[in-house]
Amino acid sequence: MDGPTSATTVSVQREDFDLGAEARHLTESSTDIGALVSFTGLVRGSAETVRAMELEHYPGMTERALETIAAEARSRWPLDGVRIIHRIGRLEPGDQIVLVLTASRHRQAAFEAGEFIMDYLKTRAPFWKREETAEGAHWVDARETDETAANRWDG
Amino acid sequence: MDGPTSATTVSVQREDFDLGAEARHLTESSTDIGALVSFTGLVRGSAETVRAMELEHYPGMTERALETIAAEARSRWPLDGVRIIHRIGRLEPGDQIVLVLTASRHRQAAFEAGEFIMDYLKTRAPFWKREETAEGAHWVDARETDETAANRWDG
Amino acid sequence: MRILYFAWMKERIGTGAEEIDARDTATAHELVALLRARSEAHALAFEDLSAIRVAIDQEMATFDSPITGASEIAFFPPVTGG
Amino acid sequence: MRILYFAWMKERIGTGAEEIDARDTATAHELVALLRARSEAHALAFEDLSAIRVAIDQEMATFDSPITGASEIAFFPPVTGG
Repeated sequence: MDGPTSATTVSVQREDFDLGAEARHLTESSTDIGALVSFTGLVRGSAETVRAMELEHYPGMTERALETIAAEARSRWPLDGVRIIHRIGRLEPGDQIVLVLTASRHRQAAFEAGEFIMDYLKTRAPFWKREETAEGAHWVDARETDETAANRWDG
Repeated sequence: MDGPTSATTVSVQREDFDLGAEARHLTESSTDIGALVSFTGLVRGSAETVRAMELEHYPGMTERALETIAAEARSRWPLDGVRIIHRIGRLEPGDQIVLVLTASRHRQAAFEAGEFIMDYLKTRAPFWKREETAEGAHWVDARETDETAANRWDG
Repeated sequence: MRILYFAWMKERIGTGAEEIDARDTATAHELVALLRARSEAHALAFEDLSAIRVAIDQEMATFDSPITGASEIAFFPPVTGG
Repeated sequence: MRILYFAWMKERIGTGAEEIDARDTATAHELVALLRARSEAHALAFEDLSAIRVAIDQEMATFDSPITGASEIAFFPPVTGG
């Protein structure tokens, strides 16, 4: 055991998260971490475009999928800690949706692992967005570009 | 003008910084930012290895160099905000050294711009580290790998 | 066997979960044929399989994947989280 | 012309800044020759130019860069921030 920083922690929650507190928690117990990369996803929109969104997920599978993605990242890069938080429920423009934190001795590992986790999360974790616009609500279509982004990590 | 979020802000300071507060500041004035990437560099070491380090810089040129790097990143990727903080003076293991925040509509742009800024900062911004170990103090040598990392963005 | 639906699959079928006896179905594809026959809503929801993903016991799978012994099969559109 | 030294260049030369009359020097390389002649410490500090970087008026440059009209030239080892 190398203590809490070597852990992978995954949360699916309605509550908001605190980037600063999560970052401190991941790095405070070790002085071997030289690089910490965070990705925060935010709801884009306005009264004229997307007023709000509802995030649905597949309880049970979601947590498993996120843990599998984190484990895959750890097998590819030397990571000292991984933290993933994904929110569900109703979110409004400017709200935080997702947080991915990757800690490593090496900055390139932290950057690449963070990008990898986001690319895989976008295409493999069972979440679905329903957007509310002035014209009504609709399920968001998956994007080809996300599939392309995930595929570049293959082979 | 698209407001404060479109700004590039660069600081060279002795004081510590607050990732959470800096992230909020960069994203709070716009609901068009979908992605925020942060890089935090931390001092690695221990009583047996590096006990502390002293960061020297070239006042005047440092700020210019960081602004040039940020401008170069903004010319390459669609960014809604860039924040760079680099500390100087005496730092101990676990201390934060550098923060780079990149905000964008697109996550790949935010990731790549953050990595680019760090690669360029490592090889082009006039900072020098002096490490204190049990054997005495010595100036840190530049690393070939940092030069290689910076060169991959060329051409 | 427990069948789950998410997002617009759930809306179109009108329920998020149903129990079904699928002892003689070998693959997810065969299960779809069985489900399509249950109601007009099912037939409509399963009209275009290229727009649907399947998970077997909470693991992403394909329509050719064997489902023998599985206890939970989920159908949903391509994911859009993050 | 103002000359600045940083990191071990400053330590070896014994000062971080000095004024020098370099009206007849055209390039950073020629300036180095002038500086080497100032003292043993200068000669030692400038021994291996491959270990030294130069900035002209706060912009990274090379030893072949012209320095005519420049007001501040800095010498330092390769940078190690971040």
